[in-house]
Amino acid sequence: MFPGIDGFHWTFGHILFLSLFFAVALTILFTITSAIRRTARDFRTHRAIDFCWHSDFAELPEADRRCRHELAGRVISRTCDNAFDCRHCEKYSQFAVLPATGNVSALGLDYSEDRYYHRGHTWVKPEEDGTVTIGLGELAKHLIGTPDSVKMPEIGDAIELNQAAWRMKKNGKEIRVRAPIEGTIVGIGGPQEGWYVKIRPRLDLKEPATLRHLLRGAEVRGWLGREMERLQLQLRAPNTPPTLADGGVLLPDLMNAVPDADWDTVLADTFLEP
Amino acid sequence: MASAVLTDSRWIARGAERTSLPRFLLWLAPWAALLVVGIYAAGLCLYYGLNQTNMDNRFAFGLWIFLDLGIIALGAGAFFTGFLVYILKRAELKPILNTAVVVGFICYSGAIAILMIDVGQPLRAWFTFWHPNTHSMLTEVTFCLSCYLLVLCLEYIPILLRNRQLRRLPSFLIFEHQLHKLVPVLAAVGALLSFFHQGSLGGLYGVLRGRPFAFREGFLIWPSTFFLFILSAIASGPSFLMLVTAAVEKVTGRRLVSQEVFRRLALISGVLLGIYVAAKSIDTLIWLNITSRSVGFAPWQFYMHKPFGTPILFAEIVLFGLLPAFLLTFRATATRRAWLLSAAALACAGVLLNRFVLTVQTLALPTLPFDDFLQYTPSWQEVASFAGVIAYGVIVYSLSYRYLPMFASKGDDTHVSGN
Amino acid sequence: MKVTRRDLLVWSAGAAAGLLATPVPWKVLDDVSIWSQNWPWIPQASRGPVEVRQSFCTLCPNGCGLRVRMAAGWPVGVAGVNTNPISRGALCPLGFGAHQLNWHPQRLRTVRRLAGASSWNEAQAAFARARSEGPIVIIDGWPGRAASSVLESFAQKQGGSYRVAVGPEIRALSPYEAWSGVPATSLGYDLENAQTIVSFGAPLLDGWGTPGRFTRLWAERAAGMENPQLRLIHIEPSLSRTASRAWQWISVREGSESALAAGLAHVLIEQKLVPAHGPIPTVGLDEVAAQSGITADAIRELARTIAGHMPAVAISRDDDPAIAALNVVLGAVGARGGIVRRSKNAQTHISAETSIADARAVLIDASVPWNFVPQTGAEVFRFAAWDGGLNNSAWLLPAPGFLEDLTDVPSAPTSAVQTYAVAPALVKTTSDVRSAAQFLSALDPTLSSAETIIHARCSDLFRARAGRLCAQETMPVAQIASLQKLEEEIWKGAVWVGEPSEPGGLRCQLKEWPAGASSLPVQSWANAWTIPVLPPLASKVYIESNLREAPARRNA
Amino acid sequence: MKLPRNTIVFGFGLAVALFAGWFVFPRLLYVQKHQPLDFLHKTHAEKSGIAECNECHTLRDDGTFAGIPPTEKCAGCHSERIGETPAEATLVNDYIKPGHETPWLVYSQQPKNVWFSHAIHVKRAGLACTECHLTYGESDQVRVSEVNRISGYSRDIWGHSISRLHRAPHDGMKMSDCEDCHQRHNIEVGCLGCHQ
Amino acid sequence: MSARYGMVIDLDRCTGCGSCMVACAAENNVPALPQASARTGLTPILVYRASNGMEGNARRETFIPIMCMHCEHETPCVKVCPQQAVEVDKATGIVMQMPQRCLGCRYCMTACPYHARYFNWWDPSWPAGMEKSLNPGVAVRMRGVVEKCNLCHSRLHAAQEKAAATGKREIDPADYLPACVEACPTGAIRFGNLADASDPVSQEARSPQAFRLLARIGTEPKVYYKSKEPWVKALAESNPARSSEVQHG
Repeated sequence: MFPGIDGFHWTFGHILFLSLFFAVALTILFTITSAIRRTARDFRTHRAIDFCWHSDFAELPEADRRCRHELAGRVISRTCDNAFDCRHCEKYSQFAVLPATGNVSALGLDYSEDRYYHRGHTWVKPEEDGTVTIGLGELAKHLIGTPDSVKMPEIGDAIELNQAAWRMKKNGKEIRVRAPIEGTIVGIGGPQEGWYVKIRPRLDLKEPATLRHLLRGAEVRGWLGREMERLQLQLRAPNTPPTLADGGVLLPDLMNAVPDADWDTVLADTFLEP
Repeated sequence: MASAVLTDSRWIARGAERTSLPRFLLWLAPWAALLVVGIYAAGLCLYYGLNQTNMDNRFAFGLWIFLDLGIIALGAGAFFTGFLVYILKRAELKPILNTAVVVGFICYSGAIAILMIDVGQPLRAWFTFWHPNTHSMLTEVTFCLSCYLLVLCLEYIPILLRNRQLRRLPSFLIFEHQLHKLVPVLAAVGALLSFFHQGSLGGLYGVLRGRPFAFREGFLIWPSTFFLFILSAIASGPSFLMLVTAAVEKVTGRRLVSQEVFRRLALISGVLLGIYVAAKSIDTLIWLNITSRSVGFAPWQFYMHKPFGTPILFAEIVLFGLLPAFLLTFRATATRRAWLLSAAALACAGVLLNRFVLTVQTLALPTLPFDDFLQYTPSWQEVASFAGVIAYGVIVYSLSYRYLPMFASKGDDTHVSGN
Repeated sequence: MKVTRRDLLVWSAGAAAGLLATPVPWKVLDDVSIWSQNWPWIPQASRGPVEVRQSFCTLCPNGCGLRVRMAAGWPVGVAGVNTNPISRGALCPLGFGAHQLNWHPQRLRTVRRLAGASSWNEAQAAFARARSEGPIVIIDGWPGRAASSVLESFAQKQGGSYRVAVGPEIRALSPYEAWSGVPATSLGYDLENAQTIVSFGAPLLDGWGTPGRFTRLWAERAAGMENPQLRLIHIEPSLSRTASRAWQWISVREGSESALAAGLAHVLIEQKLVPAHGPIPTVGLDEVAAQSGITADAIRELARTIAGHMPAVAISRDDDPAIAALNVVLGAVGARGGIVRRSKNAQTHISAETSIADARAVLIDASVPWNFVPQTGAEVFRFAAWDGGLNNSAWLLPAPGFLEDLTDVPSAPTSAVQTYAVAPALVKTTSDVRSAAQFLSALDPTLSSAETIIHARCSDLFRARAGRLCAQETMPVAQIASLQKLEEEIWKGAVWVGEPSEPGGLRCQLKEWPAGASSLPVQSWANAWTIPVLPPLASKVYIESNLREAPARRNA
Repeated sequence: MKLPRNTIVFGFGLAVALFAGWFVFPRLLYVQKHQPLDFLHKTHAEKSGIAECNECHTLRDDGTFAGIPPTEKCAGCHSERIGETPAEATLVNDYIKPGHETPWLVYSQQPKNVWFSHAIHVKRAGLACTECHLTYGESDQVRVSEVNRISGYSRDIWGHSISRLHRAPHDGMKMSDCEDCHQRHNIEVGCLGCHQ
Repeated sequence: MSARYGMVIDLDRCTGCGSCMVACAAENNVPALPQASARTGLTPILVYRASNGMEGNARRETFIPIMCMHCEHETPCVKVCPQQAVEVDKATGIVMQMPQRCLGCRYCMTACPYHARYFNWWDPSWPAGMEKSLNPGVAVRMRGVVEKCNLCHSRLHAAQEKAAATGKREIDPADYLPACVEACPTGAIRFGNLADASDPVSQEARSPQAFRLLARIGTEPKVYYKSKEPWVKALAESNPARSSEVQHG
């Protein structure tokens, strides 16, 4: 096989054949190693996180990928092609942004004015001291109720936009709460405060673009409406007419209340899992 | 909560409707049983030696070699589709690329597994790499097959990593992404390797100077069978893909790929088959009238032993060659599913028949003047261990279909099926 | 810090990568393949010096010369001895595998009584009792050995009788014994001087007599020649090995050989093709033609062919007076190239076939062909080295196997000259086996041992000063200095060859043509073999190939 | 700088494997066997003035090599005890007196499928014994014979360096070693020139 | 010294006794296994029996010993072996099969036009004790490898060793005789150096009656046959006949 090994002859056949073989072997080897190398590089230059979100986003069903402008009724129909990253969306400015109007109180879920909402059912609340609080949306809270276990980050950890802010477990289902904004953890709220984290945002809040990708006002209503609709369809027992439509109040712990629903899909849709 | 226990929906791509886990397991059970039997038979052959088979000093090659050649030819769809998609940029074939890779992987890994049982001393098989005789077609085959199996594994990994749970691990997802970008390189290498070993599998017999029935003149170091095998393999590979896809559609009861893809495959298969038939006929004429005569063997004597009469030659060229070639090429028939599939079946049967004739008839025919025409029937161990390979194939394919994106570059196949 | 599953995975990845950079996988790969080249359960030959010894094949009375390769004290291969004047370096296919016979699965290692276990003491006691109660018969299959005379003298002392069970070659010579009084055991064929040999089904090229003798002769004088010096005319119904190689093959009907012999004699005398010295057969030519299925003309033609190429001799497969009578007509009896008397001093033996019903006990020597079954109700003590199955003996006594026993080798049954040789025991016995002679000597210590008899015979040879010793080089006995020298040579494997027999030593007065022609028994190549089993390697020629028909299974 | 946890764990696995492979494995692979008694070449060379190897390790007339001499050869001098070493006592009492062969362990034993002719290499090619057997003839202590657990070969066949990379000259008697020497003296033989 | 060992087999002398087969097996430690059949047995030399196809008085039979023909040119088995377990020895022209290198793919068996190669379908075994009768000059092959006639190579070894011991370079031809040649009671098989023009065997090989089986395939076999019988020569050079006409040995 190699010169010097018994059985190797310096003949044209040997040289041609073996060099061809080694060429192929090296190509294959090169392919593997370069794939590994690039993977490692992507991790070093945090492009991995970005990439993961994009690929997750690409895997989401159409219904989960609606543009905020459609939610707000500014356009009839538009699928987001920018992974909800309105900061760098050239289409964004084509539509006027309406001022926020009043509280959103739908179905007894209060969605207050001063919060910015992420499609993954988290909100961002700027504080005076320049930090922001990140919490779980009311709807999500009602779905999960009291989780079996929660894995919060530690103070000082950095969290990235659209990546896991913290993780919860309920009835054996893994729930990943996506972070609405990037920054460093400065405080953590426990169960009684209803699970939140305080972070110092990486970007300047004065900058208007910083929170641009989050939903506000009318957008929230539109989005929430659709979410409720989806829930109704997903949670109703087979061949029963849609309930809740009449403005009844959402049960506190839906996962235990309606155990037989396809929670896998529900949670995936709710928390933007592919 | 029983339903919650017996569910694997977390592993199935969202939106892809798959049958319930119990039903799936029910489907796997018989195949698993067959696989176990196969493994037991193979174990017998490895432990007690090849006396467990019905091969003998005259039939030194038997069922295994024949079927190895067969499935490797049918597995050619893998490299050829990759070749078309990545090298010749035929994007319309993308939807069946994954399934092609999996089919190829199954065929090749299965063939190599059988080969490892077929050799008398598997523990020394690596000598071929250490002391290669580069003049032997078998060396070429061994090197190419093992390299290409590696390539297939690498092409299989990205598909594997797109599983819904595995992709949650960022490192896997990225690796998949990066590897996927490099697949064209692999496709190119794979195509090179495959062209070579499909050929050298044909060369395997073409060089047998001592077997006038198989011996062929050739170009350079390669006898004509080298090129005929390549042609027949790439001609029948797409047909086999069609059959597999159609079978899966039947079992799962949903349309997986569009009619256009089928049409395209059929056209490729048909045209290549036509070329193959032409080449094969010319080769046969040259062989009968020049090659074998030159060493004093008359044509009649190759076909005087039943069941290997001239009808077999006719079947090989016309019934399983010309006919499917026409059916696959012409729109009238190629657009009718029934016709299309039966034509594809004919094409695959044709390549199997060709391998059968070359392996079995070659050995059955006497060469010594005072020698005898011999028969051989495989033992149950031979049949069972091969059935095991088929079971293995079905299981691997079923698992891949259930948990991996098989018929679309994007995970969800309901896009294609539309409903 | 706690170890997670992820850590284990990463660790083993590292370990795997590291292992590849160590000798472990590669050395193990190499060693495993080496192991597969030296699997411990596959037997290998022992290491050690290889020496070559001379001896003689004692598996049948022809005593072909053997060159035995010995390694670590065991024979690992046999070949013929070219200097042996009778076997001339050839062996039969069975002989070439004989060195493995001692480990044959059917080797007898213990005394058996009625298929049950027993002991030598019991056997000896039983035989002693039988001897005291009535007459005993001792049957020998290879007369003329030292052991034979031990058996014979024991029989005489005890008032029993000594019989011989001989092979077909000697049986075929018995008519001459009847007509001339010369014992068949001292007759032979002077093939070397014959011009025409008419074989009546005798497997001349398939193990007849001393295999090498005729095959070599045929190869030199006949094989592949249009007009050979030696014409082999073979008469047999089917195309046997000999027939397929004969100069002329005549296919006759089953059992019509004697008739054809008569027909030939008829023509020879009638047409005065030979000087008249024999009776005219009563049977007419047309009758012969009808019986044998050959036309009268063909018979006349054949007779002329034979007469045209004298001296001619007819050889019968077995005892057939008609064929013997044909030899008388041909003048082949006691003539050059015919049937000759090889030794003056030889006494006649009673054939074992003659009735032994009145015997109290029958002792059968290991040399008696296994397919010989004594027709008697007496208590049978049978010696054998191997159990061929299916025999009516009360006692089965383990005898020494191949080359395990010292024996001398008298003249081969068909030999034209007298020979004498000694086959020393080269192989040590692996179990308590005894020859019939040893068994009887234990009962009667006055019997002289084989060694002393051999010594006596050697000194006779030395005193007679006739003949020559054939070893690497031949030396006339007259030139041998001392008896010791002669004995030394003999024990080293030299063959003593007597003077060529002068014609006229044999006269047959035959008044009328012998009536009641017996049809010759058909015998297979392997059943002619005197010992009960075949060497395992013989299966190459009848199992692993279709070269020969498988031997008839004896134990069923 | 602080290495990421994975790198450390990976490196740890790597290190463990390397250590095990290079240092533990060779010890496990070979089983150690001791000669039945301590025979010292040196002593015999000096005391009994045996100068040449072939005085004991003889070639037979047919050219075959006798290898380690039989016990009777030892009995030539040691029929009774002439020294006072325990080894000699063992030799005389356990082997010579009862007439048993001494079960020597052969360091350079080749497998049965190898045919090595001392006659050809020594007489025709004129190789010195030391070229393959090194200076074992002058050794004053008894070597432990190491036998490969898998292949059953003596360690001398593979050679003492487990990597076979930088070995002492003539360390190792593998096929490739024979071939190297044959190549150096460009003597070409086919497979069955050295195999049987 | 570059010898070209070969044989001339006089078919008119072969009586089909089978001594060569037994002697060969004994010399080369070939086992005789009870499980073996005519198609799975090991017979490095195999005597075929062929007839002129007629019946009754007109029927003639001949015996044709077949062993490895040691093809000189384009040696089929050497060409196909993937790992150089077969080679044509430069010095002797012997086609050498190395069981310890063989992986048992049996490709060479399909390549050999003479079916002179045999596969060890079983582990070799002998009745208890019989292993003492094995020839120390030949290593017993293991299950799963191909073997064939190596022209009794251990006898060549012995001859070479003897020559070296007596200080000669060349072996004494009398010392090297394959077992089948030695065993043949009619001297039908003759062995010699075809490269040596003075060797009677090489002269015989060049005689007009000498022919080779399947010589037309062009592999230059070194085993020659001869027969005065016209039908034998005709048969040997004819095409494979219908199976009814031959009994396959």
